[in-house]
Amino acid sequence: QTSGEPVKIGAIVSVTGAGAGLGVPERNGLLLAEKDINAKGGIKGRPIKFIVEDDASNPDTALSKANDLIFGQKVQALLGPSLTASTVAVGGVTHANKIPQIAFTGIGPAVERERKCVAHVLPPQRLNATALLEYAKSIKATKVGVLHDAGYGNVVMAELRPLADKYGIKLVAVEKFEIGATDTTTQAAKVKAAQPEAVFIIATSATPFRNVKQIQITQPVIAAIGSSSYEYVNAMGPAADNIAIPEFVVGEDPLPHQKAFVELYKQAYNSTPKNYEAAAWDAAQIIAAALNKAGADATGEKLCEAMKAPYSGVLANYDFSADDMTGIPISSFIFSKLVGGKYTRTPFRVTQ
Amino acid sequence: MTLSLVLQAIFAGVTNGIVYALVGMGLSAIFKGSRVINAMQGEFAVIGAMTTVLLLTKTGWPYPAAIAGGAIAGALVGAFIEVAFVRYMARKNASEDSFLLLTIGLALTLSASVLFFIGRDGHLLPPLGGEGVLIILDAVIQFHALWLIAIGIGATLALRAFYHRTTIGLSMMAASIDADGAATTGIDVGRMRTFTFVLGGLLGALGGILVTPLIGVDYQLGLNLTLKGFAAAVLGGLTNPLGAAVGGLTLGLVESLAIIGISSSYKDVVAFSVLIIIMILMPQGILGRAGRRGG
Amino acid sequence: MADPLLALKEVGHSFGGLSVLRSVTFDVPEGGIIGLIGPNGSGKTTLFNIVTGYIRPLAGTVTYRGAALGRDTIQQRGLNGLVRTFQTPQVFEQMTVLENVMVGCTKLTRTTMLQDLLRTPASRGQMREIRERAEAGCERFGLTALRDLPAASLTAGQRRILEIARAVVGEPRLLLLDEPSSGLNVQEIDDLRDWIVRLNEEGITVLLVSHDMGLMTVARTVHTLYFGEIIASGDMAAIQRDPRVREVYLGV
Amino acid sequence: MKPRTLPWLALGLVVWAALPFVVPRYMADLLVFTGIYTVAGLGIGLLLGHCGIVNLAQATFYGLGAYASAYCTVMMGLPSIVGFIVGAVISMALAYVIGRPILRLTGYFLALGTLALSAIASALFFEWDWLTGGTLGIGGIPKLDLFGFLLDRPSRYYFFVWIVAFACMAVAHNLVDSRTGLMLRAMRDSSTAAAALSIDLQSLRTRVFVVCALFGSLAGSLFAHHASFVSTQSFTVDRSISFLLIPVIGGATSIPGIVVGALFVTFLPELLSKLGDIHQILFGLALVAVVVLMPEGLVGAFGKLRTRLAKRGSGNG
Amino acid sequence: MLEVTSVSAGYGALTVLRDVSLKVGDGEAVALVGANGAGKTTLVRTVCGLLRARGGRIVKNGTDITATPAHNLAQHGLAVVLENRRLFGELSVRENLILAETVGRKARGADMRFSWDEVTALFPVVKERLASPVELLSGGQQQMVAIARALLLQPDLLIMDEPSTGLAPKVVKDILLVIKALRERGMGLLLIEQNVGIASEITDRAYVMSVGSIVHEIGPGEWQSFLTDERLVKAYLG
Ligand SMILES: Nc1ncnc2c1ncn2[C@@H]1O[C@H](COP(=O)(O)OP(=O)(O)OP(=O)(O)O)[C@@H](O)[C@H]1O
Ligand SMILES: Nc1ncnc2c1ncn2[C@@H]1O[C@H](COP(=O)(O)OP(=O)(O)OP(=O)(O)O)[C@@H](O)[C@H]1O
Ligand SMILES: [Mg+2]
Ligand SMILES: [Mg+2]
Repeated sequence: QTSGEPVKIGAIVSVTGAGAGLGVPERNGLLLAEKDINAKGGIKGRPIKFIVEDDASNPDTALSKANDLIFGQKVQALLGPSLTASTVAVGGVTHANKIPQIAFTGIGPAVERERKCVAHVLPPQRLNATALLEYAKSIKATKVGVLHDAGYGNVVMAELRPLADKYGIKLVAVEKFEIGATDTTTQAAKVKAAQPEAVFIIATSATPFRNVKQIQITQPVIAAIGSSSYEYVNAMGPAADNIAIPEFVVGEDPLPHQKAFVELYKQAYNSTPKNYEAAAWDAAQIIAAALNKAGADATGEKLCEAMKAPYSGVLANYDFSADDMTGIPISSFIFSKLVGGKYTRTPFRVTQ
Repeated sequence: MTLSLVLQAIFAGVTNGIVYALVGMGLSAIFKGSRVINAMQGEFAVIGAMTTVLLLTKTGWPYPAAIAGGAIAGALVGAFIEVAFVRYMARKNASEDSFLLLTIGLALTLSASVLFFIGRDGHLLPPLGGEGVLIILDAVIQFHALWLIAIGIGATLALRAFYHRTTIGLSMMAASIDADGAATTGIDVGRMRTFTFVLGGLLGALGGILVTPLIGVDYQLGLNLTLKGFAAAVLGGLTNPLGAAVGGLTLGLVESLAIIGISSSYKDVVAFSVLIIIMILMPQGILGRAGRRGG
Repeated sequence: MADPLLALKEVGHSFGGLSVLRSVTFDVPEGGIIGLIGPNGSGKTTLFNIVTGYIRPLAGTVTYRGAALGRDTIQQRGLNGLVRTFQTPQVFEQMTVLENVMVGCTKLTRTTMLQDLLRTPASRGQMREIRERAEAGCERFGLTALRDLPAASLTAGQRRILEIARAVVGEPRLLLLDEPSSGLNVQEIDDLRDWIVRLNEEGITVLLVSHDMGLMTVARTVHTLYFGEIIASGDMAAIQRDPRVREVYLGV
Repeated sequence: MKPRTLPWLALGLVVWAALPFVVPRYMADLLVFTGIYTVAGLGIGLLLGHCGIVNLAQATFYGLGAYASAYCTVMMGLPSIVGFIVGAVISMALAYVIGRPILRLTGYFLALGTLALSAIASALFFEWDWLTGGTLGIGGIPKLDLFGFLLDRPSRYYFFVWIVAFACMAVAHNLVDSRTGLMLRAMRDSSTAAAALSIDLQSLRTRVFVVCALFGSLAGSLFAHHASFVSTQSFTVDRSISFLLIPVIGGATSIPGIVVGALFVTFLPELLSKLGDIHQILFGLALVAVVVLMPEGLVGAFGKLRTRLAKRGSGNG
Repeated sequence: MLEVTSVSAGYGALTVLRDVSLKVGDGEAVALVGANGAGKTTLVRTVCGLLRARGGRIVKNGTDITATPAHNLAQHGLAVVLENRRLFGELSVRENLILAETVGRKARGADMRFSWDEVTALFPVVKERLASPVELLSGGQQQMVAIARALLLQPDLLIMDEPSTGLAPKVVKDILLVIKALRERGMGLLLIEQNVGIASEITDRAYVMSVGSIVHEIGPGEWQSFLTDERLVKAYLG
């Protein structure tokens, strides 16, 4: 029921390389949304078309792809990339050329705050850190050990340290390992030796989870959202047990407003979606909504203006006029738990 | 720093060291038999482990049969690479750099193929000796790691004996040291090189299968293992399987002791600095031997 | 009497228990041609390696131009005029013959890396000078026809000559030749003989190792090394009469 | 010879000058990257082709240059040129200090030494996030401003990058062609004989390593001002490995070969990515194809083809 | 026994050998002499299969071995001592020899011409240094190992490319004696030698090679007259 010239939207995701764990689900979410938007009439009757490119998890490539999409393919807006570094890199081009961008990451370094047209559909790391601490508080853990990687983990840690004091939580051991490490038992042993009451694991791999169980840490483990995916759970094997995760989507037990999306996704892909699928879906819907509001041929600036409004998405409630370019409230988090390798949703929520 | 922490670090160091050593041994075997630095040695591990995983989950073969299947897959890929590429390039007198580029290219291809055809999931294999652990002074080591250590030591000794006690082992070394000399001594240089790659593939695949219960396998594992295996092999002297074992253990122990001794943030900095210092002090590798200087 | 150019005193060396040189003492007078013979494995090449700095002797001293060589590096010795050839010719295989000889001249000139990077006139001038000297060197040793061939394609004999040419263009004071005649035919050995004599007349002192008794007759004094010890010294005629030398080396 | 090459040179110059305007912008962007990689690759090519040294640490110097530019301009608000100079000085000093001990090693031991160096640097880039911004990186690096002319578009920056690249190529060419170059190649072919001819291996290698670091650092600074953003991901061991590919693909002893290698690693993945997820497999296979079909690198193969054609031509004529 | 018929060979675009023919009869010792770069080594490499012949035929004991790969030539009773020895430097002396012995045993079965003990007895140094890596030996010692290795291949025809290189006169003499002894046991010999003195001492006939072709033949009993003829020596070997 759509016709005419498609409205072209560029998307950059990491389908290969270290970020493939993010990029592949994001691409799935995007393509699903494309179908959904077009089925619902597209952009004022015109079809929407996502041109999805792979940046191979490399910021330099992301930059080239952005240049291609914007100046070669003349896209109206850009979605992605999947990784923070690439987002910051691409933001330089979109910001300078006034192209609206919705990144599948949380806001990064200070420059990004000036880029008022680069929205983010995932929470800033400060919020992720807060969610971890909220959960620790809820189980009355005051001494916490941390195991984190040098990339994602480092960034969250930087936010977590000052916040922990406010929550009256003492970080008794903070151990780091390099990205892609195949063994972190020694770090885990150091955490264990500090006798924490709970352990945070902030990583994008299954290794630390396995190691923590291997050396028989029995305290509750709380994982950051980055390691919440079915691939990692598979790779954890029997270690995927008794791990709490502050996140947004539990496909096995979705919140009411997530049900429709989860069903649609299951039908299309025969698997259960998680956070990144939902984030990409939301980003697609947001840009479509903005286009519908401002008109398919609106300039970048107009489109930006149209985007800057509260939006209730599958993942969370956003408000892109917020200072952190995402506006996700802590109350959007849900807390899941891995039990015997399966996700379950806990009743715990944080109210503002 | 408690005793149990130190012990735990040593356990981890030895386990990781054996992992590095297994990969390093394959690397040094291939170097010994062909003078090629095999930048895809880690991919052999991925091939072996992935094949075993697939055989186990998709066909329901019994575990030992799946392991054998994985090892054979590694050997076959090794043979294929020699016959399809290395042989042809050797005939054209290709330089060391181009062999390095070849194996880097193959490593990229294989890792991308695993991602493309099998997917990005990590997989585990059942540990030998079950999920059990040994606990000494609060430090934990898995039964599988003990198996791994035993097999690693056994493989080192077997490989050493193979190279110096069997004619075929000697011939493989001879063929790579001086091809013309070997050919005129009745050694089929081409066939020896094929054997070398079969052996390298076999060792790599077995290594991969053995480490998977501990560290899991996914498409990205290869490069990581190759780098560590390369470090182990070179540190030990490059042409000596025993050297790779010593190199691997040194590296593994330095890494884990750096974590408890200094700080996990500076683990790589410390470990690689120590590695550089060892090499400067022993420029032929730990078990290497200096050649004749001068004329 | 003037100081000898090179003096070895009680030089001893062993490799992991295998004693190769034992208390070797002899002089190489300035302007002389000294020969060194001995059975295979008697330590001649090892002695060369010690003199040129590839190996540190475990005992004894080597004095060159009146000063102990001690811890001088191979390069310092080379700059002081000690130049050697190798028993197995070591040519720069991927370079042409001319370039090989040019390398032999590099030590005569000095440029800084910065000059070379910027191709200053000084750098270009030196390169020209090196090339001219090398061309003259090729000419002198009959290599002009092979000039632009990669050294890898040279035959055993050609490599030998190239190596000598490369050593000589560097204006050595003491030239150490390790079996320069092997791989050469009678005619070429004759040429080699002439070159050695000519070079010597030009003021180059020569220390020569060879198993070719014909060539060895150029030497004024010959020392015979046997299991790391000098068992006989003298002119070639005397050496050839020496019963021990006849027994252990000449085999007659 | 000379008069005949002149028209070709002029034609090349015209094509070079017109290129960024006739190709689409993203290709101009890739051409800028090609120039940057050429500069970085030149250093590795010098070491590999002329000294036989496998340098797996170039990403370190590339990173130093990039971070120096980023830090000086963004954090300290200094003019861009300061970043270039600071990066170069630090890189060269580091190369000198580290190079002296490490370059005593030979062959694969040296390769491992440089690999270790790269790993150490990469770990420190992550760790010292007060300086480098860690994973998040440093953004907002200003575009270069050349006497009031803002190089804010790939088609403008292209000229600056390539003029730097050509200057570096000229310098590298000078070096190869000089007495130093002669000594380098001698050392590569036989260090034993080179030592006998009074070539000071140690200091020569160190100095070339320093030049290589300088090129790496320059490339890094150029990159920082182009991407306007630097983060640890760009300076990992993987990057060192991919830098090494540049001279090997093109032909390590040839300077034009470096450009060809840089074109290969910038354009091929881009072109292949149009074919979908399979592109990484294809890139790997392309590398394999290059070595198997052209073991002397692309330029070597081209040279061979030319002599063959020339021979056929003269045979017919 | 060995018959080389109008063989040509070369490297790349360069043709070195043109139409070379020669013959070594059963148990005969033949020398091949010629100036530097004449192509002697090239001929050796072609005969023993390291270089492909571009034309012509090589027949050994009635079998055409022109295209036989080098590693199969031991089966045909051919062994060669290559220029520059081509030993396995990192392997010990014993390992170098064992490899040849195994192959020789396979080729000849129980009927070995040269036993391990005989061969090692021939070169006392070899026996003393069995465990030492070959690359640590002196040049001359290595040459002895190379000859020992070739003998252990149990050849009926031995090709030697300048075997006297770097050997002390006494050893050369010893080796000449050995070769004479071997000949008495029926081994043929093709000797490439610069030193015509040595060549004339143990061979019956010789071919003189110049710029890739056989230009002169020295028949049985003609060595003396050749060597004394200054003009001939100059023309062919200068
Ligand atoms: N690096 C080394 N390690 C062990 N042994 C060595 C080493 N270098 C030399 N040798 C031994 O020292 C002895 C002397 O060797 P050298 O090369 O000096 O002999 P040479 O007199 O030059 O003999 P030739 O005439 O055969 O060249 C030999 O027995 C050799 O095996
Ligand atoms: N690998 C090679 N590539 C190109 N040309 C070569 C190669 N090897 C030898 N040649 C050339 O072939 C010719 C014959 O060489 P060959 O080695 O057969 O001579 P030779 O008679 O053995 O000399 P010598 O007595 O010095 O050993 C020479 O002109 C040489 O330059
Ligand atoms: Mg010697
Ligand atoms: Mg020869």
